[in-house]
Amino acid sequence: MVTVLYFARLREALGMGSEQIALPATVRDLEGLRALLVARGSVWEQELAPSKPVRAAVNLAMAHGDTQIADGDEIAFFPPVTGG
Amino acid sequence: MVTVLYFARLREALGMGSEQIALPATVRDLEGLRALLVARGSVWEQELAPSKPVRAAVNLAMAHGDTQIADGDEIAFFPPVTGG
Amino acid sequence: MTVRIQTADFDVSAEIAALRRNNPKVGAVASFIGVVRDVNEGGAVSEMTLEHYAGMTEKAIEEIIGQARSRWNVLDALVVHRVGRLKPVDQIVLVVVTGSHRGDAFAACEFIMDYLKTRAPFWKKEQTPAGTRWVETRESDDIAAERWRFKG
Amino acid sequence: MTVRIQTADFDVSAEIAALRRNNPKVGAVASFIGVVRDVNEGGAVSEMTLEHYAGMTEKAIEEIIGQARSRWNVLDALVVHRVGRLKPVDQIVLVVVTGSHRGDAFAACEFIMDYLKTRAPFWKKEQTPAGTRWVETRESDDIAAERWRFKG
Repeated sequence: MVTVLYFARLREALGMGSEQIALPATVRDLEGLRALLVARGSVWEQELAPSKPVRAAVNLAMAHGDTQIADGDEIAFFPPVTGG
Repeated sequence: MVTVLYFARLREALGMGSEQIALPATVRDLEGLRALLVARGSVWEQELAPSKPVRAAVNLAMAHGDTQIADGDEIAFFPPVTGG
Repeated sequence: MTVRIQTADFDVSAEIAALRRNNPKVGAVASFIGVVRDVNEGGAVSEMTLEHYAGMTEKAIEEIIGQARSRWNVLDALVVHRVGRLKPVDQIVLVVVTGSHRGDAFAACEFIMDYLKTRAPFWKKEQTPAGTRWVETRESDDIAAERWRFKG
Repeated sequence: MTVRIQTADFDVSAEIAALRRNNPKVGAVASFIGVVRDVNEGGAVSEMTLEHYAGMTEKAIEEIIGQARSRWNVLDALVVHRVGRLKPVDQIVLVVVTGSHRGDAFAACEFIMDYLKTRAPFWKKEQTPAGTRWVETRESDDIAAERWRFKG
């Protein structure tokens, strides 16, 4: 199981702030997880589409599509940051 | 007559903070005034020598050797500034 | 190095004094305060809400400060960032850098602020006459962020 | 624009508040404080005295701020510079610039400070274990000053 968090506009559009996901054996990196979520269709397909400027973090560190993920990880998806 | 002011190290070395000088007709710019002061010899010659990094202002504005001067002007000589 | 995320306002004089701790090696204190404006992208803003990713925020800012310290000769640095509801004229963020000389303090302060804008997980939602809207990243802020972009 | 030369200390928070005057166009406040260190050029400093050229100082700083305003998009600017006797850890100078955006505020603040170091008629005399000495201009501060150099 991994914990997946959603923030800001993404959290609102997806209607959830976090969820637990049991990773299929085929999903080994962020790119794979994103594809898994996109396969849910509707807002998931829309909000996490490759054309969207989505950022991600794994265990509190900014991550790339090829960043490896494993059971126990905390993964976050969010829009580009706008603080300061 | 012009008012001539000396600041900081220069004021201390020359032993005076200000003086009134009646400008000879031949003295028309800062360079001329400096030469007049250097002609006094001793510390004047030493402190206002061309090799010294002396700055000058005429009527509160930074000035060059060829800046014109005339009766009633306030002229200041001082070392490079070191504020802030 | 101090990093604080808080809903409460901050006092610049008190923060600077605490950071300086009367260290007589400090010759320069550069600081920056980000403030809520009443307009953004041409629209009126009456209020905004700042959301953040607790835990990652502190870590990201500590890394930003660490990078600044490795690049410039800095004595200490502080970042205070507010979250929650804010109104125009409210202070949002404070960055203070102390150093022996001003060039390093200025550069590190601006670097931290620039990187904070693109790397620290905060998101602004603005309330305008037309309703609420999430602030979009400005192109100018995002240039330095491209390398963390999640490749689609 | 505010320029003050004074013997008294200053409070950064109060100065910033007065400069901002709750103007909701202000999005960025960049500031710099110069502080007395206990060493300079490798020697211990126990006290310093700041001398200035009253009248010219204010004029020079107002010109410096005017130049900054013509180069960058600045809302307002403040310079407070102390004179008289100061000890290590004492504040010497404060520069604050407000703007809509941070880039302009940072640049104008650093510009004012750099030019103030080379153009505003202040002179520091330091008290050290070896006696008093007038501080010499640092080469790095003086590059921008060359054009006012009194040609010998």
